Order: sequence, then C-alpha cells, then structure tokens
Amino acid sequence: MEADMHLTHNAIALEPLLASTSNACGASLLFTGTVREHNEGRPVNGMRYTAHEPLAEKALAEICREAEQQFAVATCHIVHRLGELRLGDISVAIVVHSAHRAAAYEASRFAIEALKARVPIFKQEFYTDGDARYLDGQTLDAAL
Amino acid sequence: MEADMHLTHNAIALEPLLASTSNACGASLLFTGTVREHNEGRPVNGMRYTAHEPLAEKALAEICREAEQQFAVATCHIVHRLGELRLGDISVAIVVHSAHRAAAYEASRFAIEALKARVPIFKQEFYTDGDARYLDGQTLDAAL
Amino acid sequence: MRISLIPYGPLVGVLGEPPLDLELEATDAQTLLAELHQRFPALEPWTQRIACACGDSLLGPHSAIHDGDEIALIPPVSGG
Amino acid sequence: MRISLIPYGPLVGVLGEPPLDLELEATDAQTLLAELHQRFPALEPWTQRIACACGDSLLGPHSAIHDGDEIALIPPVSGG
Repeated sequence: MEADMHLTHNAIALEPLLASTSNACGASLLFTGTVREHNEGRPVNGMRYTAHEPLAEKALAEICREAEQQFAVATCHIVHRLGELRLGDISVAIVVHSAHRAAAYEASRFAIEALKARVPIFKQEFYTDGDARYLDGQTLDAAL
Repeated sequence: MEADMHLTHNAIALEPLLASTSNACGASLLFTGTVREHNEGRPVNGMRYTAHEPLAEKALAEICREAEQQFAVATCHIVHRLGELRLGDISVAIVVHSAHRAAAYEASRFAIEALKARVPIFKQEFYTDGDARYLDGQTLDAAL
Repeated sequence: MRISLIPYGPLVGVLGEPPLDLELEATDAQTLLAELHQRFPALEPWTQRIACACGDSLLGPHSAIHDGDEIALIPPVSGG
Repeated sequence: MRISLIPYGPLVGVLGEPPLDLELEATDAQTLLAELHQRFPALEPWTQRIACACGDSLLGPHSAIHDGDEIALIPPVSGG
C-alpha cells in the first residue's frame, strides 16, 4: 500500500497510521471497523468487500480533504480494505490528528458517515449457515 | 502496568489496548493525547503530570464503568501517564470497543471530558524559555 | 453504440460478471439506465438506486455516454 | 489534632513539599480549609477551588477529619 492510497487488499497495519502525527497535534483519534460475529441476529463468518476503485479512491481522498478543511484538523486519513475478510479483521481505519480534541471527534465522525454515504464500496456478508448476501446501503446521489 | 490499572509511570503502549477487542465489537475508537510543542502561543518542551493516585485510580475506573453503562459499549479503558513527558509523548489513551460506532464516539468523548473534570491529575508545563507553570483546570465539586 | 458495463455488488447477480458488452441506443446516463431497466426486468428492485460512473467520475443524469465507454453500475454503497 | 496534609500541583508552591504536618482545630473538611486559608494567605487564589480527599475518597464539606489523617489538598484538575 502506498502512503497516499486509501484502498488496500492487504491487512491494515495501524502502527504506521498512528505514527504519522506531528508535535503540533495534541489529539489523535483512530476509528477502526472490524468484522463482527453477528449482524442483525445472524451469525457471520466473513465478509467480502469490493469497490469501483478509481472513484472510491477519489471519493476517499475528497472526504479526507473535506474533513481537514471543515474541522480545521491537521490530518485525516482513511484506509479501507477490499477482498475477503475474516472475523475480527479490520475493514476500515480512520485516523485524525488535531491540535484540539473536539475537532478530532467531529472530523472522524464526519469521515465515517461520509464514507458510508458516498464511497462505492460494497459489502457481502457470509453466514455460518452457508448463505451470503450483499448488505443494503445508501444510494449515491447522481444519475437517478 | 497491570491490565486493570489506569495510571502508569511508563510510556503508554497502544498495541495491547487495541488488541483487547472481541469479535462481538464492530467499532473501536482510540483517543490519544500527546504533548504539543505549543500551548496558548508559548513553545513547550515538556510536561510533568502528578496525581493523587488512590483517588485518581478510583475515579478513572468509575468513569470507565459509567461510559460502558451509559452508552452500552462493551469496553472503555483509560490509561493516563504520570511523571516527566517529552514532546510527542502520549499522556492519555482511551480505547472504546462497541458493537456500533455512534456509541463508541459518545462514550469516548464522555470519558475524556469526565477525566478532565473529575480526576485529580495535575499538569505542569515546561517552556523552552525555562519557565514552568501548572495549567489552570477544573475545580472538583466537593468540600468547597 | 457499444458500451461495456461493469456492474458491482448485488448487480453482478442480476447482470452477470463484468464486463458486459451491450449495444445501446442511450446517449446519456439517464437514458442508459432506463434502457437497462427495460432490458433487464430483474433490475426492478434497484429502480432509482443505481448510479453510473466512468473511471473516477460519477455521472449526472445528462452526462454524455460515448461509444466504447466503460460504465460502472453502482448500487447502494455499504462500505465501512 | 495532628493532620498530615498532602498538597498537589500549584499548592506545593504555596505550602511546600508534602507531607506537611499541622496541629489543627478543624474537625471537618470545610473548617479545615477555612483554617488553612487563614494560616496561609497565599492560598487566596484557590479560595473555593480546593477539594479534600482521604485515600481514595473525596471528602464532602462535612466529612469528619480525624487525628492522624492524611488529607490530600486537590487544586483544580488538569489531566488529559
């Protein structure tokens, strides 16, 4: 994974994300989403994430820049994993570095909500009974 | 540092905090506070944190339990460092593991605000010009 | 003209594995979607829920479609 | 009675390094603070801003003080 990429087919390493702070920043916030063993009451044993990668990369970069500008935080970076994930694997990590904590919380929350609304990534859930389904999601606001 | 302790005189290691999730939790949030190179316009070169340790330990444990109960999150854990810290050192880490993200953000924010209002920890800032001062803080609501 | 469609997520189950090369009359994203819904009635659950993209650009309803374009068909998104 | 005081933070600068053993008349936290303010006028900036604790317990205004107690004097807190 290159430093400025937002999508990866490999396991997400948190240490490099956390290390990328500067001494100007007093607050850091790391959000991670992981594959849960249950969803809507059904036992899950894995996930598969796919994406329309060129647009997903661009949308993630835009969300990071918007978060930085709207909340005046020094850095917002998002990494989303694609491919097959097992229970406990990290699907998404969002790190925000900021001089003050209030902005860090707001920027991080903005970024995850925007990701879920605007980035062409698709989650397929696999259940322990062998069934699989794509989760319903949010319709992109274009070309309807 | 013992697993259930909240105060430490050693560097805070993030990996053990992050690793302590379970597969029931889809969202994790790690807040870290670090020593900034400026505060209120003055160049800083270090901090010293002291605490009335027996009460600080108890108050931090109470805040964690309150965060878990009020926001229905699986785990909230706080670690605060004491002693001499240099620029970039982590002074506090708060990790929350939760089934859903909204509760994780709320519980984490609650925990850091409660820490700043209720825990007898005292920050002394050292400036590059050789000056030092205790930061003003929040008065504990008792025995006034 | 000839368009290469790339369905994503649950749309793969309806339209098949990409790419899907079709002769279409549509000249913009809106009419392309209308034509697809007509040809593939199984797309009915996704009425008003598919967006189109070309490369890294999301297409508006009146964005032009050109011969040879690769058009991504984007159902509701569920990242995170 | 004899009380051992443990000032914290900026109170160390006013009262000196702990422990500070004093003969006091006070029998609860409120009167202890009043007596300290009278003896140490330099505490004036902390009027209404000091809390008392004994071990892991914060003391209310009317919490009793006993001979030999170690009482923590807690100025405004600034952790984080």
